[in-house]
Order: sequence, then C-alpha cells, then structure tokens
Amino acid sequence: MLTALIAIPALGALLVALLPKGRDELAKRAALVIALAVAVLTVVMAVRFKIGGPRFQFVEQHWWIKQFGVHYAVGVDGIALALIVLSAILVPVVVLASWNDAERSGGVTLPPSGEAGRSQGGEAQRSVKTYFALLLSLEAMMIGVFAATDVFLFYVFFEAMLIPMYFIIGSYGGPQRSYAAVKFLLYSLFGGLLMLAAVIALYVVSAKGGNGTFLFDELTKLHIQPTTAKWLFLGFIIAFAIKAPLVPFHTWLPDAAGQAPAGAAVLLVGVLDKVGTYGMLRFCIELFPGAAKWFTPVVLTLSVIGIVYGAILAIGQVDIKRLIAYTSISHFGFITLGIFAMTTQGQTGATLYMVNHGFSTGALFLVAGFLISRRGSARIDAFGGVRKVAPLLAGTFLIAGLSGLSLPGLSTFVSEFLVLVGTFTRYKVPAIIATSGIILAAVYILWMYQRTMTGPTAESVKGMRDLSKRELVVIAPVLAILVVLGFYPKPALDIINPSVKQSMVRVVQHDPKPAIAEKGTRP
Amino acid sequence: MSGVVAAGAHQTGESVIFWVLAVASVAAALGMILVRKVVYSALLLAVVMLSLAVFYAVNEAPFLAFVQVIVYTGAVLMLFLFVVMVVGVSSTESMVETIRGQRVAAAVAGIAFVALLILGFGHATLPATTGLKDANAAGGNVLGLARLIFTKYVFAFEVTSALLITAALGAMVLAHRERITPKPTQRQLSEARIRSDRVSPLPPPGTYARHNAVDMPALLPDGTVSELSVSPVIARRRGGTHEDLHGELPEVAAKHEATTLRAVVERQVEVDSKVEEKEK
Amino acid sequence: MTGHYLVLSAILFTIGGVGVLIRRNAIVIFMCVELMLNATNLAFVSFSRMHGTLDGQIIAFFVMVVAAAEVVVGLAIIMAIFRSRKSSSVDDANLLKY
Amino acid sequence: MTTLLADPQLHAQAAQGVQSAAWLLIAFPLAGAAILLLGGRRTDKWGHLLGVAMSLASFVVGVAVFVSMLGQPGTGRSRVVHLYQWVSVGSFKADMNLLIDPLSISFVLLITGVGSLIHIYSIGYMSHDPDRRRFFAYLNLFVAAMLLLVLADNYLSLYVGWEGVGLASYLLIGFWQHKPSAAAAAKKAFIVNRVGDFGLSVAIMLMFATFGSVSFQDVFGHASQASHGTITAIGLLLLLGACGKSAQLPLQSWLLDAMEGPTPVSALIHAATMVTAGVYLVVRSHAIFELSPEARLLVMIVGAATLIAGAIIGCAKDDIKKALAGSTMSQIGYMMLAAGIGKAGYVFAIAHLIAHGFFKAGLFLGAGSIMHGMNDDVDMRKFGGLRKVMPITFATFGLGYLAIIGFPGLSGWWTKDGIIDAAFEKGGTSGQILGWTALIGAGITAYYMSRVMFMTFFGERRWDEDVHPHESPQVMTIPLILLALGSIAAGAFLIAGDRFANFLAPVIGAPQVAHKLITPYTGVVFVLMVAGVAIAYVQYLRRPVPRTAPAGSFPVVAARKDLYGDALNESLLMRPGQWLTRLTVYFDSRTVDGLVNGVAAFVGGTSGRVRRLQTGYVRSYALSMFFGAALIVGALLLVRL
Repeated sequence: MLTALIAIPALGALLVALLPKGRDELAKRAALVIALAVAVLTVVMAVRFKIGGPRFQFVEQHWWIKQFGVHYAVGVDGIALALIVLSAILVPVVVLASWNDAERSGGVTLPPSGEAGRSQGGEAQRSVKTYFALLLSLEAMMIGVFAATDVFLFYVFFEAMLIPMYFIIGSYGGPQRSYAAVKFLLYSLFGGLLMLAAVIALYVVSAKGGNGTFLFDELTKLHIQPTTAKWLFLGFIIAFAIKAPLVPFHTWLPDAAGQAPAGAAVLLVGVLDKVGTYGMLRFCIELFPGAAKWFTPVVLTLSVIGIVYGAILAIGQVDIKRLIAYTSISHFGFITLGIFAMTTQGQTGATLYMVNHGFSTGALFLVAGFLISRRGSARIDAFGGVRKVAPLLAGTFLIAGLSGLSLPGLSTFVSEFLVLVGTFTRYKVPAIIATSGIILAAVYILWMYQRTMTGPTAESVKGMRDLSKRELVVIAPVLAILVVLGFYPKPALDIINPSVKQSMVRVVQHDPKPAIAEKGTRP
Repeated sequence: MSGVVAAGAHQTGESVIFWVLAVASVAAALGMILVRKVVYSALLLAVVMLSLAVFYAVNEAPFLAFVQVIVYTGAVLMLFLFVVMVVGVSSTESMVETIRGQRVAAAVAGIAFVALLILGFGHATLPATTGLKDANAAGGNVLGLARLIFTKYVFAFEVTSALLITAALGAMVLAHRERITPKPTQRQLSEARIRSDRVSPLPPPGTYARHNAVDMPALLPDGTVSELSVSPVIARRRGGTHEDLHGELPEVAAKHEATTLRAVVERQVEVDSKVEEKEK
Repeated sequence: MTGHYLVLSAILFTIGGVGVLIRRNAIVIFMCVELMLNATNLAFVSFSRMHGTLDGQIIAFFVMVVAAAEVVVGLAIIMAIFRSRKSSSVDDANLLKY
Repeated sequence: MTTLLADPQLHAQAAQGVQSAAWLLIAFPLAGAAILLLGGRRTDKWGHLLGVAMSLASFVVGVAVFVSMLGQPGTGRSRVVHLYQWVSVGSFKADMNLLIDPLSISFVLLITGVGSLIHIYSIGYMSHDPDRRRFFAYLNLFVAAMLLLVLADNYLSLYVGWEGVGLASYLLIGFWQHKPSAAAAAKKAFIVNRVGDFGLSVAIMLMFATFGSVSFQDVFGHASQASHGTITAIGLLLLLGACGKSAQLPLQSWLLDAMEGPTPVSALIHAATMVTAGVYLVVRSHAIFELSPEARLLVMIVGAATLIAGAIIGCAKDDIKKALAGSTMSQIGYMMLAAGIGKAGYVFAIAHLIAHGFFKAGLFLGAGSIMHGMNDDVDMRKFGGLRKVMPITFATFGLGYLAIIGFPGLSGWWTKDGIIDAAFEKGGTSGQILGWTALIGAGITAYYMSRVMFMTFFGERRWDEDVHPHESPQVMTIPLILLALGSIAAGAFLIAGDRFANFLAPVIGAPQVAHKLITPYTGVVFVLMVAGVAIAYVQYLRRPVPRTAPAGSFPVVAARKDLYGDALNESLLMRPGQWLTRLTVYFDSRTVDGLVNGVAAFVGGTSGRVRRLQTGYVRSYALSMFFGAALIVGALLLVRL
C-alpha cells in the first residue's frame, strides 16, 4: 500500500514530464488526477489504520543493499500517517492553486503571457509540465520520507526531496530566485552531510553486535554508550534543526519561501520543514533518549528564542510571503518546544501542530499567492482596502490569518494549547515565555491584515477581482479542515495519541503528576 | 663523506680522471645553462656527455660508454643541433627574467635540493664496490648485458622498441604539414610570373668593395635601399649588427655608402658644370 | 668512489633542474632535461658497479632509449609550436592560465 | 472556611428534559451566523430577520431552561449537558460540556434577552447599511460565543468562548473597515484582549499542572489542597484575564476606542455582555478567590481604581458614546469591587451587572437613536433641547439616567447601594477606603450623567444648520421602552427579599446576613447624588454650553486624554516595541544572514586570490615541481635519519 503511494506520484511525474510540449492543459489535468488519486488512497489507508493495532502498520520490508544491511523498509505509525495525510491533501490543493502560476513565474517579474503560452520576449518560456512533474515527484519523496522506517532510506528521501524543490524555486520563483534556491540547497545539504556522518556512525555502532542494520526497530533496541550517543544525537539534531528552521539556522526559509511560487511555498513550509521536526520526534528522541534528555535545555532555549525572535521579525517585515515565512519559524519553535518537553500532551500537541500548521500556513500562503498574483507585487504597502473590492478574498485571508494566530475554535489552538500545557507541566518558565508568543502572533497577523485589507481602497488595488471559482474550490477545503479539526480533533488525536504514548514508553519518560497528587490529599 | 674517500684511495688513476672530468663536466653544464647562444649550449652539452661516456668506461661499462658516444651524443645531440639550425641559430635571447622572483626561487630550490641529496649520500653507508669482474667474466660486458636483456628484461625491451616506433611515427605526424593547395606546375608558375607586374628577375643583393654578403640590400639609382634585393627568409633573420659593417646595421651601412656615392656623383657634376662655364 | 659519482650526478642533476627553471628558450630547456637524464644514468652506472650486477647498466640503457624517444617527440612539438607562433620562447605559450 | 465539598455546584447531575436541549442555545445563533456568512449576497434580503429570529429562538430556549430549573430544589439546580469529548490527551481531558446553573442561566437570559432587543433595534439602525447581512452574522456569532463562555463547564471551553467573543468584538468594532480609525481600534481591542487571554491561558495551564484537570468541578473541588502560592498565582492570572476582557485599569485603553463600532455593537458588547465576562470569570472562580485574600484584595483595588478613573474620563468627554463608555468602565469597576469583597458581594456584583445590562444598553441605544436623528453626529456640544423633538428617546434615556445615578427606587439604587454597603460591611481600613471611593464614584457618576442629560436634552438648540432631528422609527423605540422598563424594575426584582441571593445560593453559597434596605450610608449616597446633579445643573443648564470645547484646566485635559492611558501604553509598549522590531530585523538581516553570506564571500575571495597562482608560465609550474621534489627528498631524509 505504502509503496503504491510512493510509486503513483513518481510515475505520474514521469508521465507528466513526457507529455508532448504544447499540451499544458493536459499536463495540469493529469497532475490533478494523479494527486487526487494519491489523496484518495491515503484516506483509504488512514481509515484502514487500526487504532489499537501494532505501532507500525502497512509494513513492507525487502532487502535493498544486502552488504550494508540496508532495507527498503516502509511502515507507518500514527505520527507518520498524520503527516502523510497532510501532504496527500495539500498536493492536489497546491496543484489546483498554481493552475496558471507556472506560466507567470512567481507572478512578479515575468510578463503574464497569454493563454497560448507564448511569452513576448523576456525570460525563456517556462514549461508548465515540468512544474507539475516536479510537484508530483516532490510528493512521492515526501510520502517516502515519512513512510521510511529504515534510517538509510529515510536519509535518501531526505536528500532527494531537495532536488525538485530546488528546481521549482530556482526556475519558477520570484526575482532573487536563484540566490534563494542555492541558499536553500546549501543549508539543507550541509545538514544532510552531518546526518550522513551520524547515519554511518550508527551503522558502525550497530555492526559491533552482529551484522549492522539500519532498521529503526533494531536500532532502538541497541544500547549506545552515552558519549557516542551524544555525538550521534548532535549529528541528527543539527540536520533537523536546519530543516525545521530553529533560530540560528533559519535565514534560508524567508528567502526560499519568499521567492518560491505560492504553491511551492505551501509545500516547502507545510510539509518539507515538517520532516525536520518529524525527524527530531522519531529519530532523535527514540534512538538516543539519554542524549535527548541531556540536550533538552539547549533545544528548549533555542525554541523559545525561536518563538519570540521569529514573531518579532514577522512584525517587522514588509513582504507578505517573508512575513508568513517568519511566522512559521515562530510556529516551529512551538513544535520543537512540544517535542522536547517530553510529555504526552507536549508531543501529541507537537504532532497535531505539525498537521495544523501545514493547513494553516498553507492556507495563508495560498491566499497570499492569489493576492500577489493579482497585484504583481508582494509588498504589504502595495495593497490597502482590498476588503472593499474583494470581500471573499479578504474573508479567507482573515480566517487563514486567525488560524495563524491560533484562535480558539480553529485547530491550531488545540495543538498550541496542548504544546503549552505539556511544556508547562515540566518547564514553567519556557512555557510562560512561549505563551507570550500568542500576543505577538496577534500583532503580526492583525497588523498585516489591517495594512493590506482595511482602510480606504488604494488606487492600485481598485481593479482587483474577487476569488474565482477555482480559487474558492482550492481554499474552501483547507479552511473547512481547520475549523472541523478545531471543534472535533478526536479523529486526529486518536491516531497520534497511541504512537506518542508508545514512543514515550520507549523513552522511559512519564508525565509529571499534578502538584496536589504528589503532596497527598491534605485535610 | 669519510666512507667514500676511504674506499677510493687505491685507484689513484681513476680518481685523477674523475676529478679532472668532474670539474670539466660541471663547468660545461653551468656554461650550458648560462651562455646566451643556443648553439654554444648544445656544444657544451656535448662536452658533458662525452665526459660522462668516459665515466661509464671507468665504471666498467664499456658498452654503455660507446652507446653514449655513438647514439646519445652522436645522434640525439646532433638532432638538437639540427633543430637549433632550423629554429633559430641566431635567436639570441635576452637574459632578462620575465617572471618575478623566478631566478631567486630557482637558485634556492636548487641549492636546497642538492644540499639535501648530498646530506643523504653523506649519511648513506655505501658498501665497498665489488666491481663487475665476475659479471662481465662470461664473454665480457656486452654478452653479460645481452644475456640479461633477453632473459630478465625481455618484456621491457619489446616495450621500448614499440615506444621507439611510436615516437618516430609521432614526430613525423607532428612535423608533417598537409599541403592545402595543389603543387603548382611549372606552366602555372610561368603564367603567374607573366601575369604579375614584375617579369624580370629580382635585383641581386648589393655587392660592395669590402663585403658581398647575401643579406646586404642593393641600392636603387636614387640611393634608397631596394627591399626586393634580399630574400625574405634571410631578411627576417637579420637581427643585430652585421659583423663586418663595423658594428653598423646593414641599412645604416647602405645609407652611408649611398651618401658617399652621391657625394662622388655630385662632385662629378660640379666638375662638369665648372668645365662648361669655362667653355662658355 | 661511488659516493663521488653520486655527488657529481646530484650536482649535474640540479644544474639541469635549475637550467629548466631559468632559461626561456624551449630547446635549451630540453637540453637541460637531457642533462638531468644523463646525470641519473651516471648514478645508475656507478651503483651497478658498486653492486656488481649489470642491472644498473640495463636501466641506464633503457633510460637512453626513452630519452631518445622523448627528444624526437619533444623537438617535433617545438618545431610545430615554432611554426605556428614564430617564437621558441616558452613564456609565450601561456594561454592556459587564470 | 466553608467546606467546599458540600458545595452543591460540584454535584451537577446529568441534565434531563428540556435542559438537555440547552445546546440549542448556542446552536441557533451559530447556525444563524454560518448561514448569513456562507450565504453571501442571496441572504441579503431576509438576512437580518434570520439573525433576529435566531437570537429570539435562543432566548426562548433560555427561558424554557430557566423555568425548568426553577422547579428543582436548591441543590438540583446545577446540571451538566455532555455534548462530546473535545480534547483528551493523556491525563489532559476537556469535553465540550454545558453547565447549567443559576449563575450561567441568569447570564444566558441577560445575553439573549438584551441581545434580541438589540438585534431588533439594529434592524432600524442598520437599515440603510449595505453590509447589514454581515452585521447580523457577526452579532449572532457574538451571541453564540458569549453563550459558550457562560455555559462552559471547564476553563478550556470557557477560553474558546472568551476568544470567540474577542474575535466577534474585533469584527464588529472594525465593521466599517474603510475607516482606518475603526480598523486600528479593532486591532487594538483584539491585541489588548489577547494580553488578557495570555493571563487566562497561563492560569489554565497552572490549574492543569496543579490539579491535573481543567474542569470547574475538579479545580474547585481540590482548590483547598493546592499550595497557597499557586492559588494566589491562579487568582492573579485570572484577574489579568478579567482585566483584559472587562477593560479594567491596566488594560482599559481599548474600550474608549471601541466606540468606533456601530452603536448597537457598543450597546451589546461594550456595555451589556462582553465587558462583564471578566466579572463572570471572577464570580465563577469564587472558590479560588476565597482561598487567597491577596488576590481578592487586588481585585477590589483594581475595581475601585477603575471606578474612579472611568468616572473622571466620563466627565470630560464631549462624544456621547465615549462618555457612556467611560461610565461603563466605572460601573464595571463597581462590579469588580463587589466581586472582590467576597461572599457578601457576589450577589450584588451579578445583580448590578444585570441591572447595568439593562439601563446601560438602554442609554447606548438612546444615544444611537439620537445619532440616528442627528445624522450620526456624536458631539454633545451640537445637541441641546432634544426633549421636545424626540420624546420617547428622551423618556427612555431619562429613565436609564435616573437608574444609573441611583435614584431611589430604580434598579441602580438597589444594586449600587448594595455594593457600597457590602464594601463598608467588609470592615477594616480597606473596607472604609473602598466604601468611600465607591461613594465618591457614585457622586461623580451623578455629575457626568446629568451633564450628558442636560447637554443633550435641555438647554437651547445648538444644532448645525442642515440637521433636523426626528424621532426614531418604532422598530428602534420599542426596544428602548422595554429596556427602560427593565432598568426600572430589574434592581427591585432582584434585590428585594434576597430573591436573587437565594436563586444564586447553589452556586455561591447561602448569604450570611439578610440585606438591610436602609443603611446609614444610603443617606450619604443620596446626598452625594443630589450634589452631583446640582453641580451639573449649575454648569450645563444655567450657563449656555459653548459650541467648541473650552480649554480645560489640567484635570479636564487629562480626562480628555483618558488619563493618559493611551500615552502610557504608547511610550511604554508601542514605541520600544517598534524600536525592538526594527532592531531585530536589522540584526537578523545583518548578522545572522551577514554571517552566512560572509562565509560565502570569504570562500569566494580566497579562491579568487588562489586562482592567481596559475600564471600560465611553464617554468613557474616547473619551479613548484622542483620544490615538491626537494620536499620529498627532505621528508625521506627526515624519516630515514
């Protein structure tokens, strides 16, 4: 089942890429059909996922490179399933959203060429079908990276993901796209190299007792003496800290997301960065519990700094997409905070946060993409009073924004509150500082909304048309999910909860008991 | 150095030869790299090679000595001279160094290198020279060599032969120039000559009282130099002064001759005019 | 005596090396290389005498063969360069640089 | 300390009968809002009627539940309606349950009752506004959120309602978004509310960390077991949340700007319901506040301080809505003061809250109908002599005015004097100080309310030329009349014979001492009230009111500037905040990014220089080879020696 999930988009990408040159419409429809097929398949898999069942389900395991003990091992537990569902839903939305974005790369520099696809001079005409082929191949690798239970396979997908994203940003992005693409690639590769060293070291350690292996289950049974565990942990954590931008390594995200076309930015921030936090949760904590506990104070301070620092930076931005990118740096601070608080609420909250953040920031990027493609510039002061001219666009932008500042009633609130509560039970001060993040969140979202949407309608915005049917069909499901998950998060929680409990048991970590229980019942 | 000196004490004759020829060869080698004219370097190299041949002989390698003399000095060095002739016998080059700091660095590197080597040899404890008497015993040096070549080193031998063939072929390919245009026949040459503006042969080079060198340009009636009188190949090679022109350049010398010639002619004219006045 | 010969060959070798570095004319450089080769031959021969085996001479013999082949090809190259560039100075052929 | 375990509120049984239909209370307005918002243009024609219908339906259900509750004996009054399991992760459980008990049902009635009247009123008021449908959608959304807030059975759902109400107020204040001032006011309100919500969320986290649960039952049940420090901390954090929402002193700056919203919004949200949420929170968590006297003391101090500040601001405002907003702030100060007093004060706090709901809504709607007549002009200096032109509005406004200044017999007199007596009965120096501040507050209230009355309805006409005020249509005057009746009867109905106290007993415990009607202080209050009215009479009726505001002395100027509340926020928070943001953005782009680009530039630079080594001259390469050879020989020697 999982292999099918990886194979379909990969083959689809190939198919779309091989279509004859001029047939853009066909390429788009084919990409949409494939993406929808994958989405349906994922939902079927999610439904058939037995809640109480064994931790890893739909497991497939075959030898890949026998000599190194590398398996093609795929299997999915609650956490991975949630993230695969997220990416499977986001991709068709993105394909539909960037229906005619491919011709106008990033909607900023390129002259909007006519439907015939001829562009009057300027940059070479970008082929639409390569854009969609890249998106589908990206989806294949995303699902692969979450489904891999063999550390080597995980690493291969972890690195392979960068290639399509690099090309999407590189050739379809905004004005400084090449700078952003190279920066993104170098940052992630640097991280990837450290991780490769750690993976190899892990193999060597596992090879001591019997033949070496990369299988996740065997590796967790391995007992690694503390100092090497710390080094291995460091190797993994830096790679993931770069991927899910923790503060010192975050400068690539605003550039990459700022320059990427809206659809790609959704996938970049919505799913690609989640691989970092997923990696922390799955590999850093479960493989090296001792080291994780040792490093926790460092990571906690970094994430708290990330929350406040990212939020303050977001307030100061002038470009919409960069602002949204900085907000997601702040959100990633919450996720890592939740993961390293090592309480069930914290980790479940963090996983749910990953899913919600995918939808909420995805929605924000989509609407921002519509806004920017209409006006042609991403600067906030280029807009003003859009609400009068395009109320529907303003409304969706507001809902997406509110999910950004995690308004209760929307799904982001549930996850954020779980993360904060989970952290508070064990580390009081970081939790309180992190909670101040919600005030900053309100400031950056509402200030942006006020400058772009309200007030007298600016001249340049007069002719802006409201959401088209296609755009509505794109944004409606995402917002619906945000609201439904906000009021009824039970299905998501039921999937995530057991696997987090199991991982906590494995890490021999139990939640701190309430204060009164410890003191016994006073009269 | 102590070990070395002790070993050689008894062959006085050999050491005499060694010291004489060693000094000669080192001087020749230094000369070779320092002298300006290329031909002189080639000849000095010959001196070094010949002294080496003697050294081979002294070191009981008569066959090599002869090969050195005949093949190496005889053929290879002559090839050098041949190329020097073609390329530029007189292309004396200026000894000004173009690359900054090249000379200093070369000197430093050289000294360091030789110092290290000598240090190394000094420390090496060389065993006594056993001499090649028994090796050459069965039929002399050549047979010994032959026996060794065709047994132990036969593959190396075959490979070198292949090497030589390819080298020869390579040289031919490199030096060969494909004829782009068909070789003009005699008829075509004459027709071209008639069609060209100059049918008469080119003026011969100038011949003057004290020198009749081929590269001396002839003078036209008005005293200017005729370019066509000297063949372009030689003209191109003319650098520097012509020895027997008292250090002057050929053109200068020619002009000098012209002025004297004109002076002679004008004086002749004055004399004639005075004569006519008298007759008037 | 072998030590003497070795020192002499070292000196000749170094002179050849320095010659290659200093002179600009291709042919002179080539001669210096030949000088270095001869210096090594001298060392081979003296070692062969020292060890009492003919191998040293055989190697010297082969060195000569290789040197001959090298000279042939080298000079052909110099001729070709001279024909195209009208100068035999090594420094003129410096297009392959930063 | 009363043994809390016996507190009836903790044994809420499952609801039966009509009470299990309580979820309809929230469902109706929520459905209304959803239909109107998603419906779009098509629902324009009948949109507002649907809005009113939903609110009325919710009111009817509320009354039904209230009636069914009256039938039960004392302890059986609090019921829990289990809807569904919302969040359960490990030991953290929060279900979407509705707690129906006397406290929450009285709030439900207030919200839906006054809410419906305001819905009807806004049909008339917003009749010519193109976005009327959206207005009613937001009003319904607000009612739904407020009901969720008061009906929640655990702090987390309360928090959802809490922020939902914040969102609704943001949308309604910024309803006329083309006005930049409205958009800015909306944003300011939401952010200041968010600061309060920060306090509330940290309180909830602290509760979970100490009690292992967030539902009222567990928290109040085990409250006594927690350490005194944690309880005080929770109390203070709850107070911070309450101040945020009820615009109490530290976080009061947003209320006066909130007047940018349409008047029905000011009436519903910023007078009757939302701003009272803070008081509800304090009264609901009375078990916590009773355990920590420090927290209670702070609540009283905040209440008293806001009381005085609101009154002073109210005196200096020429804009009728801002004056009423100032008075709202001070009245809520009274409620906070009462809630802080403890067991004795809760009844009066809630009673005053309900009475205030009626007459303040009446005043605001009256102001709305005046503005309606004076084509939306709010400057009282341009009113005057409106009593003959708008008789019904004058009458209803007058009744509301009498009620608020505490004219004996009307509702204000019952509840406010009750608070003042409770303050004095508390005893001790703090009791005296608080009592006297309340008394002085009552005096100032009388002064500014009379000022509003005289400037608007009495004196000569100072209207602009093109203005010709007329009485509002019936659809606006009927709610005014009903509210006026409420402001007359409400106080008496609640306080007389401790009817309200017994009704609330299951929630806050039985009242210790029967409330004496005439106490020594009622006389003092009456005297102060008359003095206030007299001063206002002298200043604003005898002397003609200048059309432009005279340059006032220091206190007047300060009051006009909301006692420099905004200036304080600006200099303490806003300016350093902007400066910090600019600095961090600069820091991020220069150092962190600079570092990265710096490394790249360094590598580029060095490679540029190293490239120069390739001179192209064969002889320099030969030289490096020679040096290499020398090194190798050296190394060999080194190794050998």
